Order: sequence, then structure tokens, then C-alpha cells
Amino acid sequence: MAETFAFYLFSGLTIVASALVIGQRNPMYSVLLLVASFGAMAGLFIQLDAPFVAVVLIIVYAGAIMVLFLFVVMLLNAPQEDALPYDHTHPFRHPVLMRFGGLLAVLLVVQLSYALLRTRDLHVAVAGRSDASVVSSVAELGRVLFERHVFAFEATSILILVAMVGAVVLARRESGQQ
Amino acid sequence: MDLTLVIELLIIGVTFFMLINASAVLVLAERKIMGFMQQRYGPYLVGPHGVLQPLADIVKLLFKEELRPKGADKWLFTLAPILSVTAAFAAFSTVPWGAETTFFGLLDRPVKLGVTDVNVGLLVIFAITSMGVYGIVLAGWSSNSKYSLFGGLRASAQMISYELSYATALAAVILLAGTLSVREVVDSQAGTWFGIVQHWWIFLQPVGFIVYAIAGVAETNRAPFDFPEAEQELVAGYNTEYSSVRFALFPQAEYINMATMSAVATDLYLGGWHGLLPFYTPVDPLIEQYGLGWLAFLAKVGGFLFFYIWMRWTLPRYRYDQLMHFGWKFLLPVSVVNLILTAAGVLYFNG
Amino acid sequence: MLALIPLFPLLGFVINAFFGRRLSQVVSGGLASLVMLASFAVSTMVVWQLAGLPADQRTIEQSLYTWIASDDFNIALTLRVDPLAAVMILVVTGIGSLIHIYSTSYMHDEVDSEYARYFSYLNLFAAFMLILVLGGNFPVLFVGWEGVGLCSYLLIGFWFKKKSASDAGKKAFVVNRIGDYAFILGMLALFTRFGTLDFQRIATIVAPLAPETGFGIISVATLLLFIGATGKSAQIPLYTWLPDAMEGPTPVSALIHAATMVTAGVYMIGRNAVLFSHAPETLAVVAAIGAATALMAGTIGLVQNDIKRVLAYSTVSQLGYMFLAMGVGAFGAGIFHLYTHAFFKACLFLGSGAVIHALHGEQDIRNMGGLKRHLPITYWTFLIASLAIAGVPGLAGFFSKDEILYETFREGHTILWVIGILTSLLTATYMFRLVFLTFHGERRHDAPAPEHPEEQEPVADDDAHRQASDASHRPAKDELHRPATGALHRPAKDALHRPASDAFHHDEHLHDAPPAMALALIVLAIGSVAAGYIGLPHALGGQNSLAGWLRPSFTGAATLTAPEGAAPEAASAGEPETGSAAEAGSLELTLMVTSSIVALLGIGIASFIWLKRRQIADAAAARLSGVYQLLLNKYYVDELYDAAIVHPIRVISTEGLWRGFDVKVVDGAVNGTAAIVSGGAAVLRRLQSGSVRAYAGGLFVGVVLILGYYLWR
Amino acid sequence: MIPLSNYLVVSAILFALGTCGVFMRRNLITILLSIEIMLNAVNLTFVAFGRYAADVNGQIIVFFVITVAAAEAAVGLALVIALFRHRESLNPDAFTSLKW
Repeated sequence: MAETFAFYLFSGLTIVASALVIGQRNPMYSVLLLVASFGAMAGLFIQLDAPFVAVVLIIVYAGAIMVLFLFVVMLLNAPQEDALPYDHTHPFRHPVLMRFGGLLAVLLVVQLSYALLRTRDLHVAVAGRSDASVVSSVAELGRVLFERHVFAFEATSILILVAMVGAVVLARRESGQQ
Repeated sequence: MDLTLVIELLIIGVTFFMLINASAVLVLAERKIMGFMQQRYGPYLVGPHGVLQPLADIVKLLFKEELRPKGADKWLFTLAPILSVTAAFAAFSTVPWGAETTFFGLLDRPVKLGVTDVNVGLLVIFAITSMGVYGIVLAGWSSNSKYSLFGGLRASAQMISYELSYATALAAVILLAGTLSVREVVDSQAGTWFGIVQHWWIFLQPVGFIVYAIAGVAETNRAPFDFPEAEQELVAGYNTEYSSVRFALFPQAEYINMATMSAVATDLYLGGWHGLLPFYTPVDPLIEQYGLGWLAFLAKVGGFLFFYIWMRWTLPRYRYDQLMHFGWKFLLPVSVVNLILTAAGVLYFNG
Repeated sequence: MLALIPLFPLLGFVINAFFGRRLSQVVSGGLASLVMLASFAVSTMVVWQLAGLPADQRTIEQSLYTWIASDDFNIALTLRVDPLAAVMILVVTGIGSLIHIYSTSYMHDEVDSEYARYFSYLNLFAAFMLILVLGGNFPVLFVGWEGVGLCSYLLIGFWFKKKSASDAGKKAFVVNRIGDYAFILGMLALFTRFGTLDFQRIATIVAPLAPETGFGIISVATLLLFIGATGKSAQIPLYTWLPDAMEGPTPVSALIHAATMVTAGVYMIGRNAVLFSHAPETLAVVAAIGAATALMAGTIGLVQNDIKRVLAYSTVSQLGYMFLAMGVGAFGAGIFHLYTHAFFKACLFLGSGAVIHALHGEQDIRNMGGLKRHLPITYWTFLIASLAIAGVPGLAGFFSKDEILYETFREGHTILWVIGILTSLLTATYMFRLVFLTFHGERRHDAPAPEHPEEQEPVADDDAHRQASDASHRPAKDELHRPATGALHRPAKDALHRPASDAFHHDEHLHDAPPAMALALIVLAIGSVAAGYIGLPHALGGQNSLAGWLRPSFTGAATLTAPEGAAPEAASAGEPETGSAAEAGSLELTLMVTSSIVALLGIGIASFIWLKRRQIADAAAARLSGVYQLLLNKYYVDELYDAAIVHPIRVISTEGLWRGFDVKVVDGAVNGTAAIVSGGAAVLRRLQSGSVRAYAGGLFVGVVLILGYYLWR
Repeated sequence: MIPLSNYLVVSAILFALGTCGVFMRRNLITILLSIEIMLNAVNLTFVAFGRYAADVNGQIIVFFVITVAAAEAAVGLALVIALFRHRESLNPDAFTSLKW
């Protein structure tokens, strides 16, 4: 009972927050709402016996990445989405197509739900072995991460390094400019 | 509705109460110590030796007018202080402050002194403290004032930078203790080495402790790292435009954070409620026996807080770039090296 | 050991080709001659060694390495010397080295690099010729065959800045290609029939067979091979390149187009004597073609005015003789004539070279005369050689030619014999016409030899070269289309033949052959006298040792110990102890007498007309102007080919292949592709809007569609 | 306990919302945010599956996703800054020219 309530609470929060992120014209609010949705999603993760993931999500996403976004928003200080008129020179930039994207998204939802409804055996397939202890133990996570996925781990570390350098190079204003 | 549950809820309430009062106490203590260090009295009018001074301050703040600058973002301007203080309070939620006790057999089963205890407590602390950034950033941004903005930017930059060293330093302790639950870390420090020295991690992690202390100071935007509110440079930083209760919440959050920092330091390095002094003393068994560890805990936290204040009134303020260089180019490498060495040692002795 | 023979000239070629431009003339020329002499020495040793062996197994073989090894097609790079090859290598290396020596002084006016180039080509030619001769199987022989073709192309076009020369080179090359094509077909036919291309094996397989009647595969194969031979040895219908080949330096004409290369066809037939002797039809064809060529070339040679062309046609006609001999199965006689002919024809060419050299490039015999005084050595050697070729008794040509005629008659080909006699008459006549016009009488300057200073140097600066080329291009055309006036242009053109030298010349300025040339001339003259005696027929008390020496090669008995006379023609070629020796001898004697009479008659006619009554010739020419023109224009064969083959091909390739296929189809395809691509790009470019969202939209549409497909599948 | 399909539906909705954002918003920062939403929808799916299959690899993958997301955010924001310097706009339609 309680967990059902929690689930609907958290998922509802997540969805609403995300929807508001999309519906928001002010990026500042969007960022904050996204943080909120992350918090709710962390709740979902905790409910899925993945507290570690939840906390990591908060630390990394909410604590670092979102702050970065916040910085950029504050730095550029371009709060309102500029209503730059569409140029109709190109068919692909017609407003209708923008809406068309939304239509596609709805279509995707329909498809996915249909797919879910069709897969009856989903629960059966996994119902049998669902003990929380396996997935919730951080030690187990660490073991798997650093033993079986160690190469991927190193690769991502290199990726991070490269991204860091790239970001610095990109954001540094060239000597030519002002 | 058995007694134990009541007690547990009571403990939560007590913790909350202590945190609220911590700010008041700390304000007074700060001013007293400042006066003492500057060869003067400090507050002494309100109440005996001015102990009621914080009360007076609070009343004054409550009755001030609530100003909101023109062009400020209404919601965020209000949200910012709430966020920060909430984060401050929440951060303490996984910090235990006393051993399990039955209160001299009063209860049928022991209760843990502390709000809650999750198996990733430390990470939760990180997470929530990192949330605290938002309060300051938003405060700075939403009040639509350049001083505030700079203060906010500085604050968030500083907090993010030092959070790394801070977390890395703690990671070393986590390696030693082999758990993420704060309570277990504390319990891993029970006992002594050779019956002489307390089995505290500080003795194995001196570097880590120093790094943690420095980073903690920066994390809480305290002097000598109090740039977000550097009066000489930007009037009062992110809370320039605030007044009344909204303003009151920021110092509140700051002091609570200080308390949290000290508590965490105590729990992770100073053995929490295990042992009073760095070396074995006859009182230790008594403390254990009568479940008075929380007193020792309070003592250590108090000591740490005194160290905080002492540092504030002793050291001059850094320059901002120096701060950043120090954080990124010295503190972080040191803590990382420390972590690696610790990992190697753990692997060598336990693996 | 055997390998050394071709390797020496190859070495010379390599050195001259790569370092020649840094070597001085003395070095490069001396080196070239030296390697030839070395090769000659080795060959003599080899032949000596060969002579040491018993008659029925005279063959030395050396298999260098396996060249081609496909499953049942195994070709080893085999060198093999047997009596026939022995004769050839002696001729090639011997005469070759003489001509090298001759060239050292003949070409001395070239600049050093050209000089080295010349000798590198010459050496290369020698190497390939030796490979051709020594090759133990068809492919190896074919390598040499093509190699000498290449070298002849290079050497004919040696003065490549002159269009006529390069054209002549191309012509030679192309015409030879036709023959080579047939040759390859012949090889393949043989391989399909016998499964091997080794000469000896083929001979071994064929020898027991009965000569096939009608056109069997052997006949076809041999016929194809013979076509190849006609290409290489300038027989009807592929002889037309040889006269033009006279554009090359004279020593080249002597070596390649008189002594060695052009005899390759004859040699090839001799090499496969056993094979050919099993294909009577082919033999008949060979004989007929040979005779026809001989006669026709003789008639043409009668009226040509270019000293070298006369010699060229005489070469063709002599080659005709050889093929006649081969055709009637007198392989020994053919090779014998080949061998003697090499001497006197080389001598003649070198002599003409000396004359041209002395006259600074003058080649028109109508502008010569009275050179006897100025060039005694040249004159005498030339005279001896002419006597030899004319078949005056006692000289080399006499014996060989008579043997051919004798064999022809004895084999019962009376018509062919008559033609042969006629030809020998013609031979004597035109040769002495040449002698008399060149050396006797007075020097004639009626046709001026204009000197264009900037045209003397074939390797001149560009505009000089341009003028030179068009100045020489024009006569080349005229010569084809306006022969009457062609004579006027010839000197202008031949002024270019001459190696670059001082512009002005007078009679007293004429100098006789320099020592190197003289040496070669004298040696060859002696050869033309003496060479015949090794084939002294039995009728004259000799025991035709050459035929006896060559017999194994023709019986194919060289390796397999086949019974004597397994091949009848060989038996008849050299078996003095047959019962009919006596009347055979008498018949041979009578024939000799006739032919010698004919020869003298020819000389007489020549002396009568061109020495005493020269106007008779002009009168005859005037009266029989039709015939005269016909002959002067070589029966219009070139024009015929031009109209029948060259022009149609040119038209087809221009209109059909180039304008039609290449431009329309190929280029069309290429451009069409490009057009399609650019057109498609013009359309697709609209897709690249640069708007990120559009791209994302496309991607997302894809996602939805694919998902939909898998859901509603 | 909550059926797996619920989590999947939630993540599907989140993903769709993210795509909507990508297509509808005209602000690069918001678009990046939408991408983050999509990533997290995927994360949710992974964790849910991992939970119901009692397999930690689901969470492992989530770590990697988060790492990559961090890198992507860093680079993306750097790009946004660079672009904003060029023209005072964050509208992706303002950057349709392939070079300037």
C-alpha cells in the first residue's frame, strides 16, 4: 500500500516536473524543475532497491551537472527564449514540423504502451527471482563494476578527460575576440 | 504505540531542536570568542553575560520589514533561503550522534541515537550538502543584483570545487571502515591500539583529516574562505538583498552546516562516541557502560566548532583565485594521493 | 657456359644503357664491341665443344630455371645449342661484332649519349638474337623473337626526331605484330596438339608420324608459324616494312635487316624442320611464297634509286630464296644460303654505308658515280660482295644459291626453278646496276643535294627539329603518292640520314672508309669469298660438310637415335653415298653451269646498259613507263595496304570507336554518372538544412517507423 | 510489489516528454535538459529491469550513462557558450548555416 502510494507520488512528481521543464519558457525554472524531477526519480530508484544509484544520481546530476547548467544560464543571462521568427526559406523549419515532433513523441508513447501491453509474460519472466539484497549491496556493485566492467570504466574515465579538455577549449574565448 | 517508537520520534525531535538551537548557540559563542580573542567582552547586556543575545537578535530579525528588490524573481527569491536551510537540516539526517542505548534498560530494545541510518549514509550527506549549493546560487541570481550574483557564483564554484576534495578525503575513511553507513564507520573506531591510543581513523588519516577540515571550512563558506560574503569586495554576497526572516535563514543554514561538518568529522575521524580523549582514559569504559557516548560526541563536536571559530578570527581571507588554485591544484591532488595510498594499504593489509 | 653467350651483350647493354651518357664514345663503343667479341669467343668454344661430340648426339643443353609452371604447362628457360644453332650463333656473334666495330666509327658523329644509346640498343639486339637462336623451346625463342622486333623498332627509329624514321619504326613494329599474332596462334596450336613446346620433344613426337595429307593441325600450325616468319623475314605479304626500315643507321640495316634478324624466320623453319616436313601443304606454300617474293623483290630492286633500298629489296629477294629452299625441303641449303648471305649482304650494306658516310648522307645513286677512285677499299669489297651475291662461280653466293636451285630442280619444282633462275639473273643485273651507277662513270651533280644547316643535326634545338621533321615529312608522303617528284625530294630528305657532320663537301673532300670500317669490310669480303667452301657440293669434289653438320638438327635425330633417313629430305640433302650419286652430280653440274651463265649474263646486261648505253635505261623506262612506274612504286603494295587495311581501320576507329563509342558511350557514361550524382545531390542538399532539430526529427521518424514495423509485424 | 510495466510506462512517458522538448523548445539549454530527461528515462528502465531480473548490471549501466551524460553536458554547454558568443541567441534555428 505504502509503496504503491510512494510509487505514484514519485512517478507523478517526476512526470509533472519533466513536463513543466518542457513547458517552461524560462531556462532557470527548467533547470530547477529538472532537479526536482531528479529528486523524485531518486525516490523511484530507492524504491527499486538501488539507493546507491539514487544517491549518485543526486550527487552527480543534481549536484554537479545541473549546477553547471545553472552556471551557464546565469552566465549567458538569456533567460527568455528569444522569439526569433521562423525563416520559411526551408521547409524543415516550418512551425508545423515542430508540432510534428510532438506528434511523433505521442506516437512513440502509444507504441511503447502497446508493446508493454502485448508482453504479458514480462512479470512471469522476472517474477521468480526478485530479491532486493543482490541489487542493493554497494559492495556487489563495486565488485562487478571494477572486475567485469573495468575496461568500460577506464574508457569512460578517458572519455571524461577528453570531454573536459574539449569543454575548456571550446569555452575559452579566442584571443581574437574582444 | 509502544514506548520505543515514541522514543525514536523523540530522538528525531531532539536532533531537530538541537540543530535549531545550534545556530543560536554558535552565534553567541562566536561573538564571545571573538571578543575574547580581541581583548573585549562581546555581548554582555542581554541576560546574564549576554547569553540571551541570540534571542534578541532573532526577535529583531523577525520584526524587520521584508524587502524584495525590484526585478527579483519572486519565487526563487523566496525559495533560495528555504532550500539552503532545508538542505542544512536534511544533511544531518544520516548523522548519528550516539551509540545504541536502552536508557539503562528502560526500553525493551535499543534505539539508535540519530535521525536515521541508511547503508549509504555518507553518500546521502554528500548529496544533500551538494544540494545546499542551490540555495546560495539561486539567492544570488534571483535577487537581481550584481553583488549577489557574483556572491552566488563564487559560492557555488567554491562549494563544487571543494566538495571534490572533501568527498575524496572521506572516501579514504570509507575504504578503511569498509562501509558507507556512518554508524558502522563510527563503530569501526571502537577500542584502542595497544590500549593506549584510541582506535580513531584520524591517526591513520592525518592528511585526510586536514584536507577534510580545510574543505569543510570552504564548503561552509567560512573564513578564511568566506568569499560569497566578502564585505570588502561584494557588499554581503548572495544575501545582500535579503532581510528579515529570509535573511535569518542563511546564517542559520550556515551554522547548521558547520555543525554537520563538525559532527561528520567527529564521526569519521574522531571516533564519534567512542572515547573522549585521543588516548585511553579510565572514563572510557564508564562512558561505554552508561551509554553516555553522546556526551563525548558533543564534546568533540564542540571542540571542532571552537576550532572553526578560532580559525575565522585568526586567519586573513584568501584571494579568490588563490582559493581556486589551492582547491584544484593542491588540495584535490593531495586528497587523491591520500586516497590511492590508503587503498593500497587496505589492499596490502586486508586483501 | 651457354648462358654467357647472350649474357655478355646483355651486360654491355646494361652498362651502356645506364651509364652510357657519362661514358665517352671510345669507352661505350669499345665496350660494346668487346662484349660482342667475348660472346663470339664463347660461342666458338661452345661450337668446338659441340664438334667434339659424336654426330648423332650433338647437342648441349642448359636449363637455367623453370620459367612458367602451370599444371601441365611447364616452360623451362632452356638454352640449347645444336649444329643449326651453332651456325647461327657464329654468324650472329661474328658478323655482329664486325658490325659493332664498324659502327664505332660510323656513328662517331653522334653526341656521346646518343652514341651510347645506339650501342646499348645494338647490344640488346645481339642478346635477344642469341636468345632466339639458343632458345630450346618456343616460348624462349619467342622472347628473343619479340626482343629483336623491339630492338629493330628502336634502331630503325634511332633518329626518332625525324618523322619518317619513327614512322618506319612503327611500321616495322606493327607489321611484325601481325606476324607475331599468327606465331602465337601457331604455338598454341602446337601445344594443344603435342602438349609441349620443346623443339626436341616435338620433333621426337612428330618424327615417327607419316607426313599428314590435307590440312591437319600440323599444317595449320606450321602455316601460322610461317606467317609469323613472313612477318619477321619480310616475305609476301608482310615484307613492306623492310625497305622502309632503311631509315635506320646503315650498320643496323646490315646487322638486323640483312644478316641476322630477318633470317630468324628461316632459322625458325629450319629449327622445326621435322615439323614442317610433315606438312607438305605448308611446305608448298612456303616454297611458292619464297619464290614469288624473290622474283618480285628482284624486279622492284631493278629500278630503285636509293642505294640502301636496292640492297633492301635484294635482301628480300634473297630471303625469298631461302624460303624457297625451305619450301622444297632443302633445309640445309636454306641455312647455307642464310649463312653465306649474311656475309656478302652485310658487306654490301657496310659498303653502302661507307659510301653514304663518304658522301655525307647522299643515298641517291643517280647522284653518285665515279667513286671508284675515291673509295678504293669500299669499291673492291663492294664489288666482291656483288659478285658473290650475283652467284659468280667460286664465290660464296654461288654455292649456296646453286644448291638451292639444284634442290629445287631435283625435287621436281620446275616452275620454281625457272623463277629462281630468273631471279638470279635479276639479282646479278640490279646488283651490278648498283655497282656501275655508284662507282663507275663520272660523278653526277644533276640532282642537287641541298644542305639545310639546321637540319643536319637530328638532335637539334626544337624549331630546327620542327623544320627538319616537316621537311622530312613531306618527302615521305611524296614518296608514296608522287613518286616521280619523289626523286627530287630524296636528297633533301637524305641530308637528314647522314650523321651530323661538317656542312660543305667537295669531291676531293671525299675520304675512304676509316680503319674500323675498312677492317669490317675486308673481313666480310674475305668471308663472302671463302664462306662458300664449307658447303662445297659433292659435284665439285667437296663433301658438303655443312649439310652433313646440320643434318641432325633437321632429322630431329639429335637426341633420339633415330635411323638415318627417318626424314627423307635430310637423306637427300646430304647422303653422297646414295646410288644415284653420279647422275645427281652431273645434274648438279649442269645446273651450276646454267646458273653461272645466267649470272654472268646478268652482269653483262648490266654493264651493257648502265656502263655503255645509259640512255637505253631511260628509253626503256620511257617506253615502258607503266611498268617502270609500277616497279618504282613497288607494285603499289603500300598503297594497296593503305587503302585496304590502314584506311578502313583508321576510319572505323575514328568514326566508330572514338567518336561513336568512346565519346558517346564511355564519356557519356562517365559524365552521366557525374550528372546523376550532382543532380541527386541538388535534391538531397535540401535535406541538409543545418537545423539540428530537422536531423533529430528524421532520426526520430526512423525510430518510430522501425518500432512500428516490429510491433505490427 | 509494483509491476515492472509501471516503471516502463513511466520511463516511456519521460522519454516522450524529452523528445517533445527537443522538438518544441527553441532554446539550446532547454533542449539539452530534454536530452537529460531522455537519458534518465532510460536509466529508470535499466534500473527497473535490473531490479526485476535481480541483476546489478542494470545499475552498472546507469553509472556509465550518468558518466557519459556528464561529459555530454560539459561539452554541450561549452558549445552553447561558444555559439552564444557568436550571435546573441540560443535558438538552434539561428545556427542553421553550416559555417560562418
